[in-house]
Amino acid sequence: MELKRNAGFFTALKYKGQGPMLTFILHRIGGLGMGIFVTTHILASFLSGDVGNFINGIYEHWLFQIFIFFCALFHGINGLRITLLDLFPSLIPHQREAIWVEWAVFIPVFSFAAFTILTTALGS
Amino acid sequence: MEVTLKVFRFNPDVDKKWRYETYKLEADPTDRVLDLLERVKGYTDGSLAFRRSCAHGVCGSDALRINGKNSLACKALVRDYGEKITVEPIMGLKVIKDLIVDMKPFFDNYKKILPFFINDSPLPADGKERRQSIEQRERFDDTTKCILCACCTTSCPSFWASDDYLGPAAMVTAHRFIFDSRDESASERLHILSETSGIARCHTVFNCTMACPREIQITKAIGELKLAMVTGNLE
Amino acid sequence: MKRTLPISKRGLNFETIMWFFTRLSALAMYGFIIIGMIGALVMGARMNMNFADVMRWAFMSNSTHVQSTNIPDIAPWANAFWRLVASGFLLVASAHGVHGLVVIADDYLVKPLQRNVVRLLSIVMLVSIGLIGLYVIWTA
Amino acid sequence: MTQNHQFEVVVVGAGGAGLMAGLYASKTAKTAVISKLYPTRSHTGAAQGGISAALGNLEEDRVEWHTYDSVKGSDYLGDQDSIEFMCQEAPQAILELEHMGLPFDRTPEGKISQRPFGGHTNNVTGKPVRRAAHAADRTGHMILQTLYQQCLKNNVNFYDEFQVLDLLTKDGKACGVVAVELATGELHVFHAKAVIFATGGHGRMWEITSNAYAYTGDGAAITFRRGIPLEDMEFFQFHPTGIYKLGILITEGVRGEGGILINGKGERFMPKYAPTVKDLASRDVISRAIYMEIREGRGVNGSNYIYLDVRPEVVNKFAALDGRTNPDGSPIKVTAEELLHKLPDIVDFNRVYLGIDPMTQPMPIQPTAHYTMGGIPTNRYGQVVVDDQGTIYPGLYAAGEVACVSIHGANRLGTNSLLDLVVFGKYSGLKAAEYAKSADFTPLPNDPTAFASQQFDALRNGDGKENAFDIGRELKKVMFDDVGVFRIEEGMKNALTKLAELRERFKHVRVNDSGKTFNTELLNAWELGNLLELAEVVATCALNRKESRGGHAREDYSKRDDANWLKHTLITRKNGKLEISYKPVVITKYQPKERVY
Repeated sequence: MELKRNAGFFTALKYKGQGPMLTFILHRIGGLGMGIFVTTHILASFLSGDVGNFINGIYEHWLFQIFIFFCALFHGINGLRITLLDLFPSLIPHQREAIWVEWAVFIPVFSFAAFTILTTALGS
Repeated sequence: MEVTLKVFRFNPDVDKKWRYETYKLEADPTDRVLDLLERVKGYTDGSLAFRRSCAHGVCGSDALRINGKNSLACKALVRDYGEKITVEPIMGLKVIKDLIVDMKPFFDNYKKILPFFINDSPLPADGKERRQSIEQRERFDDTTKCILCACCTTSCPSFWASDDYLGPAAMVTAHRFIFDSRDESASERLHILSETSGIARCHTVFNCTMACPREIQITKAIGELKLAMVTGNLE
Repeated sequence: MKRTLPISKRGLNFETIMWFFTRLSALAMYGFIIIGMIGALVMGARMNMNFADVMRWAFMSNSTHVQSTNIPDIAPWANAFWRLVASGFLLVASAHGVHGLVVIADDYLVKPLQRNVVRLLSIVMLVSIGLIGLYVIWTA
Repeated sequence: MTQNHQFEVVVVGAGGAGLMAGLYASKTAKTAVISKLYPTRSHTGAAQGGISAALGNLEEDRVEWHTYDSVKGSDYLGDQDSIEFMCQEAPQAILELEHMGLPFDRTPEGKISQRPFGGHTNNVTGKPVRRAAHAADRTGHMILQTLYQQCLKNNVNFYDEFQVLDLLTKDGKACGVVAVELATGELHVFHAKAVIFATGGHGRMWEITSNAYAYTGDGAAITFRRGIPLEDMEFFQFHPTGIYKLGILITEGVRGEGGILINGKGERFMPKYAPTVKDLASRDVISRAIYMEIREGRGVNGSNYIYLDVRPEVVNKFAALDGRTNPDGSPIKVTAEELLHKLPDIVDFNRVYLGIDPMTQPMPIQPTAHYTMGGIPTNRYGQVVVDDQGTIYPGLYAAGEVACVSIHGANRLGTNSLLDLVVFGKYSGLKAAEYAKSADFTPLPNDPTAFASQQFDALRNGDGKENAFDIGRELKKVMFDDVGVFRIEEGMKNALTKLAELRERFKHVRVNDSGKTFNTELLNAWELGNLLELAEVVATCALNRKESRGGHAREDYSKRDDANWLKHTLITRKNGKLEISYKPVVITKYQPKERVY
């Protein structure tokens, strides 16, 4: 009998897809992360009271804030790259450069924000 | 130089589970990975199974995953991969034996897209060729290069998730016909592409473009198809 | 001869329209965020709020997001315009996000029944997020 | 377990000829196409330069000129009635391909573009003429894809990855084939009224070759074992420009676009050998010229290769020197960008395999085994003809490289191979279907799989003293050294001795893989058996022909000898011995004369 298939979830992650595949995975993580955040946030605001405060306590933790800022910023910048390439396919041959630009924008902005969040959280 | 070749092995007649086998052999930097496999098969273990035919990158038989990335074994030179080379079958298709996978889902997807020229209008009155300008011919030149090796489709996360997905190769073929000024079935093909297992499953991961041994700008072709579906512009 | 297909022949179905919507809504959200940031600065955020608060406001222009800051008068931040902006952002973002989840699910689920269940759930989800969100925005 | 199938027409091989035959046969008859590869892997896809026809899209051209060029190219050994037929059919065949959607390159008016090619001339001026219709440098790829697509459109039954092992005959009629399904190892019997062989050539028996691994002469060997003769097997084309050591083809289109051959001293040498058309002479002429240069010590760095130079400045310089012009009369001025556009794959091969850019460096090349001129004798309708009387073997057809019509005679003209498979693929398909409509099924012989199983058993039961891979390497080496571009009696006798030894050693080969699923070891060994069989045939025919003609160049008989040798060779095996007989060449309009370019 033939082997069923050899592309389970973790095998798939091992494929050497380089830059764009990484951004794809991070884009999904970012989107899912924001989805979880927004849902819990709305629930918290809606419920308020003890339950609401408990949930608030989770996402106001600095670790969660860094995570959610990562999600939003990366998803946003990467999404803009995808949108531009999709609407102007003639730019697609320059996709490698597009990814460099993306990281060049993302890394400083995120570092700065993460630094601010950390100093605020650990300083107080 | 001495090369350590690690090869995915699975023989359905004997094995229950797949394994890797390691071979050490002398190789020139300009040797193809295919040459190494041939030598292993010739001298060490004749039961090693893989497909190959033209051996210079135009027939598309020997699509394999080499050091983690899809490529044709006959276009992969030892000097580009170094002393440790891992060869595995392409992902997302059933492994029949060693490096040979079941290509049926791949070709089934290809056939779904009406992969043939359709023009039922009468021929030109003189019986000669249908005229086409140099620019019109150039429009779909890139996607005529496809050799159906499956490097692209089997590097696509959407295809790994489910082999119902048409896959990049089928879309490259769709592009080749949709943007051919002589073809008349663009609309039918766009409708096939618009199905849920169609072009919506492309998430611009670019694995296909980077795996393509013919250097087709696959993601660009797919992008043009997506835009054509919205704007209707086939120029 | 120009080759352009009429609308009915382009394969414009739910998938295609949502693909396009996802791109447009991404751009729209950038628009909302920029409007939110400029608005906040016009209303005096430069002196009374830190950057994180501005961002929080820009991502959702709900007055509860500025309550804890030094803004002296919260009224301009809670007028109908900003509530409309917030509502717009909410609807666009939730449609964008919920469809994103559907896209991920569609990658893995291929049976029509599975897909229909996911679509049904997504509509329930979208409606409930919308209703709850609108309730919070307009009552806060 | 053996499975049985019944079809009116069975096509063996799915390259250009097989697909064309399958496409046309399937229009009226129930047809199956059996192929050991997926059809799109066939070697037609490797053809680069173009397909010729006197369309005259860019300048004046005539069917008669094409005919004459082909006759002259064949060194007068081609059958002229068949050549006339093919050249007559050519323009229609190409238009038909265009109507099937083949994306030819275009002229500014939107017509099919054409380029010059070796041996194609204007018969009045003697200058090269633009006759090769092309799609960049991947014309064969486009033909293969287009035909496969059209077959899908017409719902042709494909049996992909089925290796045909044996031809079934009864009462002097073909009645089917036996094939093994690679994926399961099971034997299948295909019962048919008509069988078309379109399995390609046997170029894998030479060390340096442009041919695919699959090119092991299966069809010719199968029919030969069943007593069908082979024609003109001594004639094999060595293409002058293969990538050094690898043999990968550099299309003649490179020289069509103005590329120049340069020896180790940096000189252009072709004017010495072909004063008129120079670098666009026929393939055999150029291959020999390269060998002469190398032999006289003018190879690059004293080694056995020379340069093909297509750098734009070189192309422009020599175009001006030769006085070649564009169709409108303006001087030729090419840029790297234009060349890149016209020869993308060549640039790619050089980059991948040699790490050089042909736009800035010359390419190291050497002659490479390329095309089988001989094969299963047929008439112009693809019907197999078993003797010099034109006796047809009922139900058996052949087309493409495996067939010998004979169009190519002693040397094939560049681009005529693609034309051959399109034209004769089509007619064999039509004729086979027509025959199938008029004939009944011949009953299958008793135990149809016996001979095939016996061949496999022999490979499984050897004592394992010998290694098949080594035998294959030695075969290729001896064939390239002794039955290659230049041949001499002593060498060929040596080759025959060596081949006998190899055949003996082959009996000791044992296939270790005992599995059924994709037992490629078994199949490779079986293919090697075919090559050994045919190598002996080639060497025997070559030793027998005591003259030099086209692709068959002998040092001990360096002149063409029309008095004694203007005839086709037929070879069969009777009681284990090879027997040679002859068949006259059909000459209509063009009397043999000296061949100069």
